[in-house]
Amino acid sequence: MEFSTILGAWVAVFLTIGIFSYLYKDNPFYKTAEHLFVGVSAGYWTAIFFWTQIQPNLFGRLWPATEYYASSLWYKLYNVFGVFSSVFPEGGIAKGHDMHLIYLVPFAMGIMMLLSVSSKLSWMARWGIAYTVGMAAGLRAYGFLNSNVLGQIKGSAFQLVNSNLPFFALVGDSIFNNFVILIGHITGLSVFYFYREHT
Amino acid sequence: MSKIQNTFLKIGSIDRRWIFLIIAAVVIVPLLIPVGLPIRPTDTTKNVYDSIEKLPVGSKVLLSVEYSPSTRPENHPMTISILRHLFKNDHKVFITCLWPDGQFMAQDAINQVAKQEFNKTYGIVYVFLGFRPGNEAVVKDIVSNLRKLYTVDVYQKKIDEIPLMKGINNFKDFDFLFSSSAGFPGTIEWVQYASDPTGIPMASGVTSIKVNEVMPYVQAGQMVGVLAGMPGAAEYEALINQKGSATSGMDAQSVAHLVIVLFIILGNVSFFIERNRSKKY
Amino acid sequence: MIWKRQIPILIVTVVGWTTLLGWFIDQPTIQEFVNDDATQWFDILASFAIILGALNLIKLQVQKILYQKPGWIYSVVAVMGFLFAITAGFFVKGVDDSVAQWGAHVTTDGTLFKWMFDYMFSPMSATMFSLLAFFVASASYRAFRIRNFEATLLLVSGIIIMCGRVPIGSVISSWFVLYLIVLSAGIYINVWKKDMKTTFVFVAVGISIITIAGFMYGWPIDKPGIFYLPAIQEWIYYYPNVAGARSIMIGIGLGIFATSIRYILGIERSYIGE
Amino acid sequence: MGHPYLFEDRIVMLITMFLMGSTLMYNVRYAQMGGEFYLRPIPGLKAVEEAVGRSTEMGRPILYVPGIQDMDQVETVAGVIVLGHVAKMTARYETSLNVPVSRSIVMKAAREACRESYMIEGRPDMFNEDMVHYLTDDQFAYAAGVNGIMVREKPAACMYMGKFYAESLILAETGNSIGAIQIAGTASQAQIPFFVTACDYTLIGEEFFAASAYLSKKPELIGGVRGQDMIKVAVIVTIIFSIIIMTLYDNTGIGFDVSKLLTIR
Repeated sequence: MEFSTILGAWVAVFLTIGIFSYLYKDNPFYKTAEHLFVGVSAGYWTAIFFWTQIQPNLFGRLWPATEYYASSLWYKLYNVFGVFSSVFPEGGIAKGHDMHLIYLVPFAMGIMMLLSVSSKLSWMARWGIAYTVGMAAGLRAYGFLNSNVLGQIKGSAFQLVNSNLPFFALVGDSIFNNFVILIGHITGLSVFYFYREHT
Repeated sequence: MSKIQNTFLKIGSIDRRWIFLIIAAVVIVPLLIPVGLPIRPTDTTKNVYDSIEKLPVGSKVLLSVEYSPSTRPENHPMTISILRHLFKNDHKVFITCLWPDGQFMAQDAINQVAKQEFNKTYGIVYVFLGFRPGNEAVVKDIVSNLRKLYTVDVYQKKIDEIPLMKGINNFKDFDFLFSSSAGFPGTIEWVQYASDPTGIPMASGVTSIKVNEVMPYVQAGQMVGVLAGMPGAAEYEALINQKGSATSGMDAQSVAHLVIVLFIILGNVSFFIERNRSKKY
Repeated sequence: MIWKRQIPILIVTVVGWTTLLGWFIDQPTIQEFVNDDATQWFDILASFAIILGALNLIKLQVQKILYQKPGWIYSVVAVMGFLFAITAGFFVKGVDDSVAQWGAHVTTDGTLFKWMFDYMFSPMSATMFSLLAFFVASASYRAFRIRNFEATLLLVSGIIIMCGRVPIGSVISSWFVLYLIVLSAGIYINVWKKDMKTTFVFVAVGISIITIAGFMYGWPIDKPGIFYLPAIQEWIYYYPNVAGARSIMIGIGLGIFATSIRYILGIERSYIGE
Repeated sequence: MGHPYLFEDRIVMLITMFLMGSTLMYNVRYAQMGGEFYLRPIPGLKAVEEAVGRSTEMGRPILYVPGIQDMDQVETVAGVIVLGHVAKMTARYETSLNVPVSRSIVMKAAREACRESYMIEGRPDMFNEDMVHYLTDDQFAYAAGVNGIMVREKPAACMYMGKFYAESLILAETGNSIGAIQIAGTASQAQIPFFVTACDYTLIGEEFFAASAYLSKKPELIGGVRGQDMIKVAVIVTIIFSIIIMTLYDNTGIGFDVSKLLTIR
């Protein structure tokens, strides 16, 4: 068996027992494992989000390989970045995009967010946060209203007179079960009613 | 009589670490010595099985994997069973992830089912598109223009060079969606931004804690069914009669649930004794 | 002041309205911007927000080390963990290009990044989550008490669901549940009436009726259905629970709709700390 | 009708959104122009005041956890508003307040809320920025960090107001093990059962939103609660109305297909 697997097994065992030891008492092994988890997960998320979105879909649109020609100023700048050859490979980024320089806008907003780490520039994060908050609001206003309000009204509505439904069935549709949902739903809604005293 | 009462009172105020020890023992023992209790599929699980069984051969199914190692015992057996069922019925499978860890979970499932068990060829029968960050915006991207979001698959191969991806432009090109999910983003976002706006039928496998939140969608017909936690996964394994880790986990969960019920009863007995005594004095 | 306040509010309102109207306007260029580029920008900014979170975290840990705040040793461990993950993510692939290019290395077997996921991130993440099983046990032991009617309803339905959802529930016969009900009712009558004779008569009659009915029907394990745990559990899940969850869901849905409208109209400005 | 630029089958949604949006805005405008609303007292808020009083008597700090999500979440916004109210009480009774947060933007908003409350109570000297301090973005690391604070400082009251996931029970169980009075408020449906079981008082879903509107006294929030009440009445009427039409349509053919109307593609 490879050395890396054996080493890995030992590391995994130490960390698992270290975290379980919290059940007995807070102790240095737990604190070590927990802080290691904090550091590793921060780096893990950074790497995954970079390699699945920023490199292919942002840099891939700014310096696509399909429109690479070394003499242009834009690609000369690219070659300067080429020092990090893993991120900026030779001849442009071949991820199936063509060039969209408008993507410099989200790139700039992203850089502003990173600069906001310093407390003096912390306001810079607001533009990026504002964009995500604005779009989330536009998506959620429709999504929640459609699926969580109208969809649920449709779910509670049923036919009072329905010959092919039994009056009572433990599992499966029945008049009784439809009424349980209707009455439960309406009384549930009136619990969250703030305009009049609860009697 | 008061001796019995005193014992119950002592049990009632037991140090919680004894409870931890008992729970650990009660979970480990059945895992080592399986009991093999009978699994009886419920309707919500059968609905998922029937809706996949009814799909015409060669349908295009989107399988979305959004869970992490923390809920793997509940979600992974669902992904494995659904993949087996889809490959057995000769469907085309497209795999996406809304969580970063989902990529590794999906890769494990592909190695086990697609490669070892069914030996399906990549790019012809299944394709693994991978993870993209953005939560509900990713679902919106897939619904409107998938090829703008995924220009390469998870192995960095161009989408245009993959034969199976020919003719796939957005969510409406799929015939069915199954989401194996553990939280946000997950099942609820797929209902709100994909299945409801397009009408493409969907089912989901969720952790036990999330079943309560998605059940109204199942009852309203916005989802065809749901696999509810590890019990749901074990039931699906019984339906495709191929036992897996969920079935073996059910013994441990059964005994653990019974022990917790016992704790609740003991806790209440000591609570009543305490209350009667405080009334007396 | 314009940079810090007016422009962010303008961004929220413009992007909010465009996304909201994007659901309704069927004009190709608007659809293309709203559905493709706008969501791509959202994904890119979500990635930068995660990296910002990581930088904030490391800034805090480094400050703790520099100022030797209590527990700074553990901050060294956190920073080492972070640097190790960044090395595995950007500098040391562990395999050559034929096995995995840069970008595909985050999922391919054999790379240093996959090693870190398999042997560090995965066990810690799973173990952290499994602590919950212990806390659920101790919480239910301490807190599931029959204090009032609602607490009793919570407790009884919780026990039915816990037993009904697992295979052991399908082995418990509905006749056993019937006997249990008679005995519990007997305890209640005894506490209420405080008269042994009444209790004895009630329990004796109850048990004999059930035993006679049992012999008549041949003790089928899952009949009568309303006392068979898996069936009761499924009924509770599918009907009363859906009604309750649905009313909470609509309430929260309206709350989110109202807040989203306030964001889009520029009334709500808490995201810029006001 | 052939509107060139409108998704025709989403007209029902457009009308619903317009009706609901204008109901909300009418009530917000009414409140902004000084209109008075009666809002029933919310039991959870009395529990918050009792908890602060108890901490003051015992001379121990209050721990306030505003959830683990960012300011784009409705519950985090409500959590910061309730924090402002709690900060007013801790300023008045001179009780120490500890607010560990999980997002840098939440730290900023929470600090502003606390500073403002201490100013209003005339105790700017008691306010110090480190009261609100950032721990980590990671879910379980944040839970572990907050547990560490609980075990070390032994607060008399723990308040969890915001969006929570699986870490809710780890916090509530540790809070119980140190004997603190615990009050929770969240709209995270999956965590409500855990808080109901482990805490002394829980504000469920909309009660939590209404509590934050009630405390903030902001017209747009109070108007919002009143508007949502009106919409809830409309939802109940729509359900009953749909049942009647559905029964009529399917048995006699009068009316229209309600479920097709409510299915918006």
